[in-house]
Amino acid sequence: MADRLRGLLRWETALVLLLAAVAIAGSARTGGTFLSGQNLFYLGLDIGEIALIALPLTCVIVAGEIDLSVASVLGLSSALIGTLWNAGWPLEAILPFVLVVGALCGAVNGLLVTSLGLPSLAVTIGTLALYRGLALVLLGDTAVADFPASYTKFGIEPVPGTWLPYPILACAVLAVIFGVLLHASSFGRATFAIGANTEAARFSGIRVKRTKLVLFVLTGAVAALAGIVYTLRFSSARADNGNGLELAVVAAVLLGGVSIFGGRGTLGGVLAGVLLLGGLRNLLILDDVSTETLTVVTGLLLLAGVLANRFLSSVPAGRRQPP
Amino acid sequence: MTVTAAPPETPGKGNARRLIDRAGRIRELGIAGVLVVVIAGTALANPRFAEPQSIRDLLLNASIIALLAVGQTIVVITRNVDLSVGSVLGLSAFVTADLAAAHRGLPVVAYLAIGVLIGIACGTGNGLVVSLGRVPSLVVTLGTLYVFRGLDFAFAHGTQVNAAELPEGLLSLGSGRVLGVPHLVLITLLAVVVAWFFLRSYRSGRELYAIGSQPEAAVLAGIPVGRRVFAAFAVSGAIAGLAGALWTARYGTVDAAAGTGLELQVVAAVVVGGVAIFGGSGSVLGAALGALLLSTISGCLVVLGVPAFWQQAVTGALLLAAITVDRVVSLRLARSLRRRNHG
Amino acid sequence: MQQPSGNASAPVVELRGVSKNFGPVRALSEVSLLLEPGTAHALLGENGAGKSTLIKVLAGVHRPERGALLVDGLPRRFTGPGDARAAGIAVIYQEPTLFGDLSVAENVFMGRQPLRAGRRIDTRALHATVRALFDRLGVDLDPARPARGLSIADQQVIEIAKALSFDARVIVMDEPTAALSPAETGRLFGVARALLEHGVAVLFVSHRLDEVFELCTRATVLRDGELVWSGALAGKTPDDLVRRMVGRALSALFPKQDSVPGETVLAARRLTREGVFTDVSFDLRAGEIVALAGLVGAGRSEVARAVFGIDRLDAGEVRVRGRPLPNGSPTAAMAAGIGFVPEDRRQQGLVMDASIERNAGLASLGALSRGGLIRRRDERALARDWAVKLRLKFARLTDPVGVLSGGNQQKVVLAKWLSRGPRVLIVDEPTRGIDVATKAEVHRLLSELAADGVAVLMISSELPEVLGMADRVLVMHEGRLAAELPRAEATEEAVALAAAGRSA
Amino acid sequence: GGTTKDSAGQQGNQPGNTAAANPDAKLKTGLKVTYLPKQVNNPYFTVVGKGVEQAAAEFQAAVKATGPSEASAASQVTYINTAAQQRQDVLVLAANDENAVAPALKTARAQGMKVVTLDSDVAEDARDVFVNQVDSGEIAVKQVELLSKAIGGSGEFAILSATANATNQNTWIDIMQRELAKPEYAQLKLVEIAYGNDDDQTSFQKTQGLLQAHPNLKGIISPTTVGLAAAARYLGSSEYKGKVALTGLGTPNQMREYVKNDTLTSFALWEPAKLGYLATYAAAALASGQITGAAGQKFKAGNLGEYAIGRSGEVVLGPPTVFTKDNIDRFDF
Ligand SMILES: Nc1ncnc2c1ncn2[C@@H]1O[C@H](COP(=O)(O)OP(=O)(O)OP(=O)(O)O)[C@@H](O)[C@H]1O
Ligand SMILES: Nc1ncnc2c1ncn2[C@@H]1O[C@H](COP(=O)(O)OP(=O)(O)OP(=O)(O)O)[C@@H](O)[C@H]1O
Ligand SMILES: [Mg+2]
Ligand SMILES: [Mg+2]
Repeated sequence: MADRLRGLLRWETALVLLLAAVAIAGSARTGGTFLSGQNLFYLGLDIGEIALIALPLTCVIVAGEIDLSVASVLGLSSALIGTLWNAGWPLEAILPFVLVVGALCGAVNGLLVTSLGLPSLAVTIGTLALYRGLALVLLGDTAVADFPASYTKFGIEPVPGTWLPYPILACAVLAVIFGVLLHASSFGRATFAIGANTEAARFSGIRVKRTKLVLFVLTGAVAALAGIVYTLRFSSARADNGNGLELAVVAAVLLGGVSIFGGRGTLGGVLAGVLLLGGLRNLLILDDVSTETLTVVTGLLLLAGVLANRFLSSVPAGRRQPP
Repeated sequence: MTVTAAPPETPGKGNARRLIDRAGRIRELGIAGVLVVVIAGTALANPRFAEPQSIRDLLLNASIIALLAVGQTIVVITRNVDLSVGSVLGLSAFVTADLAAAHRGLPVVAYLAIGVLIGIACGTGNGLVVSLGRVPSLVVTLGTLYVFRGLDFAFAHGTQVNAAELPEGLLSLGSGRVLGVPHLVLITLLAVVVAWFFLRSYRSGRELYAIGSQPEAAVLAGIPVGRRVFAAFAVSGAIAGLAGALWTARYGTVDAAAGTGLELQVVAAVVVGGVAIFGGSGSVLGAALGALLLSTISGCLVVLGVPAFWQQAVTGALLLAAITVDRVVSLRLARSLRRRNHG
Repeated sequence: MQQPSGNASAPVVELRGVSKNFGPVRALSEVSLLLEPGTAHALLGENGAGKSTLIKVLAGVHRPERGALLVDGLPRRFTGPGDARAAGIAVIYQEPTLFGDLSVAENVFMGRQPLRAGRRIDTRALHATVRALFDRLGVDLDPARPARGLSIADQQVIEIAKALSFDARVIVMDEPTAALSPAETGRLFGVARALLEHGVAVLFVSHRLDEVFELCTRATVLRDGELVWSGALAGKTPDDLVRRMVGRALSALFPKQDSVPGETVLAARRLTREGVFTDVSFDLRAGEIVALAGLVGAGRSEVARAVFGIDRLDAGEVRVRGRPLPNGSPTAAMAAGIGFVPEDRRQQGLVMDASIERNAGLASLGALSRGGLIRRRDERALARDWAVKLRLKFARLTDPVGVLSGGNQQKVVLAKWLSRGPRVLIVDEPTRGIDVATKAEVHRLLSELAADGVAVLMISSELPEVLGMADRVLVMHEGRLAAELPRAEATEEAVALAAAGRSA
Repeated sequence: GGTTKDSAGQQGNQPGNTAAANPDAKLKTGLKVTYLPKQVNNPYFTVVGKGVEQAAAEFQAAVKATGPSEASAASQVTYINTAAQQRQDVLVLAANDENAVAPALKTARAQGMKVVTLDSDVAEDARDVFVNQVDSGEIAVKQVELLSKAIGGSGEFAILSATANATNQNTWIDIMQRELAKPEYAQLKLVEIAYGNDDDQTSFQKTQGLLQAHPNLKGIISPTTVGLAAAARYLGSSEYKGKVALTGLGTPNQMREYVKNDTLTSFALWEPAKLGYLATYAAAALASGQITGAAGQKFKAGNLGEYAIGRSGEVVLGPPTVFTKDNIDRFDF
């Protein structure tokens, strides 16, 4: 019984309660607009890319690494779509190709981290510049916008009969896959062990390098997918798409209760974190709160989250072991 | 170790020891070497690059990032990180400019003091949350990155302070020089030397390394971990605040966006400078050199006529190359150390 | 602050009715303890009895919920390790806690480095002082080398040097000898006796009772956090103490069953890792326990790590049942049936934040999952079975292993590997920090495994363990195999000689 | 097969401005106006916003100034959607990306919102009217003329632009390059186009790089206020001061010092507040039914007088002002 109660006393629970509070306050303050189908559709579109990238990134952070290059991979895939489209490729070929390139970008990150043992923070700051740079090389200052409406209309139309945007649908499918992968599979067990104590994981016969490599590749591929979503829903392929998005994604993951040192976190918490950040932002904008306040609130939420997370967790101190 | 009461120093181990001692210096020398190669190579292609004005520009461009890298190093050594430096700089730059425009008559030191005080206030906030809340600094400073920038936005309210409004004294600090060396470069140099000396030769400096190397052991060793980490953040804040005031002096035109995104550049400089991102080792000298190297590289790319669209990609590739080479060298070193160990 | 104690036999430090709980766990309840100058006092108890907790109360790490701590007869409240140190109490913790990036000398004197003009650190004086300290311990360690990469034993030595450097009035040692070989232990005791003569009070924890009788004159026994006995050791036998610790008598300690060695399971040929070990060859046969003996730092752990694939070999080859193992792949070694209990449970053996059951199942992820998905019921069953077999003391299987006592943590590491049913089991100091009762249990297990045809390679610094358990003893000296002694020839003297590199 | 650029073909027909305009309709009061700059905290757009507010005050409209804190391509979409949900009557915006905001604008227009762009346009079918600060040709030609005069008609020069994607910058640069083909500029040679990203520090460093990369550089055109200020500051404090000419677009307040100390002799700009003022009047005229955005329609823009809508729904503010030492003290923005 006490066990049950203690189990409930978690950050994830607090997040869900906060979400509910935002929803109630939101519909009260905006006279229902906040929870209207149309607004939820916009909200879903707004958080789509962040939610997508947050899924694999959560796994990477749980494994004790980080990937700051995700937004650049998004930009690179956007630029690539534009370039290939201009070159006359059919979209049906471009999209899978872009996913492969995204996976390759992830593989480069992963190989630098695993085979050379470089810290991922440093590596992905480097590839953040590199991939964004390659995007600029590809597309320069031009924008490609003449994508067929059949491919771009999901940016303005929900799934028929609902208010669900298509990217959220994709995200939900991926969330189930990543949830099972992280929380129910032996791969996930290995991921947690690596994040909490890499050496012990290696001594347990876990293939540390391979696991990390797979996670980076997945992150790259999903970031490229987010790039596809971004490009098509705005119908605009540009090299600077998604600039600076990496901090927003990392913030959402951390708000979701994932330990930056690895070894702890849940995918559900992260999704709640994404929703909370996006929902609050949407609400504040709808409520005509100034951009300054919006920025401050985002930061304070992150601070409050990490502090609350610490005081709610019953795990003893001394878990500051880095990866 | 062996059990026999052997003489305290065997020649093989003395060797190994010297090797390690040198490893740190080798790293700094390595960066300095690369720097020389880069400059010399570029100067070959374009002789103008080696002229005093150009060298001065290189140093000047690096000085603010290098200054921030000094503060960042102090934090990173303790196994923490301060991502809010860009926002602190922005806030300090704008407030300093705003106050300077309103009170033009004060001595220049007063303007710098304003910047430093703002920085200390921000750094103290970071330090308090990190050390009292015992929460990861990356998350905390990612949060305050937004908070401080938001305050900056609120304070600036979409306006801008122009060079024409600023006192002459402040501006001449930004553009003036002593014996041909710009003031900003001198200030940065001073900060590097002081921090280097402190971290190397003082108990509290060594304690910062100890904390970063093994936080739990530091507690058991009786080190006031919370206080030291707090102080590290306060210093980093103060330095970022000073950098903000210098930013105002140098650029003259300041709006709320000053220093946006600088944090990643600073972290990159620190990493290239050989400071371990997970604490415990590295020097401010290396970090400052790292900053100089990165800004020199981007300067060179312009001079060498690398097309604008290629510059960022090349910078990224070079950054990766730098940390890779550093890693390979230190692996080699570790291996030769192991071999000598039993020699 | 430090007043000279007027009366030579008045207690320097006293605990009165101290209690400490960790959530529902009562680690200490109403424990009292007296430490007198010039007296070595042993603190005994099974794993998890509360010894380390008591020591951490003395050290100012834990604040007790009830009870008083008196220094020189005056009640004191320690708010942190610094206070205890200021009161003259130096502590050697059970788990070495070093700064890997800093030099050995700085590790010893962190925060107390000798200064010169301008309050700058005097590096030369620092190194000289540390070297003198090491000389006193008869240890050859370079004060200027970084602490990273030192073996557990060397780390322990640094911890000891640290405690000695304080000129403390009370030295508390929590299992300082667990990682040491007899020779080093002897030297440590020599130093300790000299300190005792100077009126220092010593509190000593060890699971090796012979050491207790060698050094100490008084003892306190804890069981489940309660004080069960305290008094003079004179006239007591080890069995008396064991009965008090365990609450029952114990039978023979080393019940090695005889078994007939079968075919060769693992063959190591000319293994070399430059600078660490050279040209090491040996065979392991089914049903055989082979001990790898040697002085600390001889390279035994390194050989084991390389065989298991943690480190890469520079030359040589390991074959399991005739099939060569790929170099540097623990996964392949495990697939070939090798299990490896590493020496450093905190860094290598366990994921401290993860629960007992997850740790126990960590090496068996494949067996515990179907179609890539973990079957939690199997995982829990595995952990529960082995917790019973190894007499693990725990509150819930979902608790993080980090809250277990040192010995109980070691049991979880054993469970993790034994549950895999390995064909070849390498154990590196398997009973380090394990109490007598459980040690017997572990030995029985190893011996049963051998009887079932498992080939066991046992690294141990405890000579009685080596002699009692091994069918064959390999002795290493400075990175080379110095001798191979069959059970009949393996005497204490022969092993010690070979280890010192003085015999054929 | 597959969906390729060719098979997709032309799409997005012009939603013709078919509704009839009533030039005599009264200007509505109490309109709800959203002003959406490229990014808030951009001083230039703050000044533009002043004009928006001034105009709005004149016909009792309620203005909401809002927007993203970073000028990225898609960051404005959220704000457009929000304005649509808040049932705002008109939206006055400066687009970060001409395409990314188009779908959202179309949705908003379908719900009855009038959209006026200023400074940077969007796809033509996504807005009603575009208020251009100057005629693109005119401002580009002007800058080339100023530069040519400053360096005596011959020599190498470079352009320091904003971001590589900035629509108006690229239009101007195109026109400048065409202008250079004329015989009178045969001696002028454009050696490089650099991008300072509308970031002060980057622009500063790019200026420096230009001077090192091109030893014979005689002049720089920076058609962006951030770039011009940064370039002036670099030149002013270097040994190139007075040797390398500078011109471009800048605000008098920022450039006053440099004009006075002879770092540069002249530069040009329109008055940003007037731009906001005109755009807001155009928006109100749309919302009141006075115009529909078709070419040739006319409306009265407060104290600026009457304006006519030109080709593809474009309204031009007027010729740029050239600032020199003599007249600069008459301006304060
Ligand atoms: N930080 C902690 N949180 C929760 N429980 C703890 C903590 N530290 C110790 N315990 C519990 O307190 C009890 C006593 O542990 P302690 O470490 O004092 O045992 P010990 O006598 O030193 O054993 P060993 O011989 O194995 O080292 C154990 O049950 C242990 O699980
Ligand atoms: N990573 C490392 N880098 C450098 N030296 C090392 C490293 N690991 C171990 N050593 C050294 O290699 C030698 C062999 O160590 P090893 O741990 O194998 O000894 P051992 O015989 O197993 O002793 P122990 O009883 O301590 O386990 C020691 O001198 C040790 O200091
Ligand atoms: Mg213990
Ligand atoms: Mg060993």
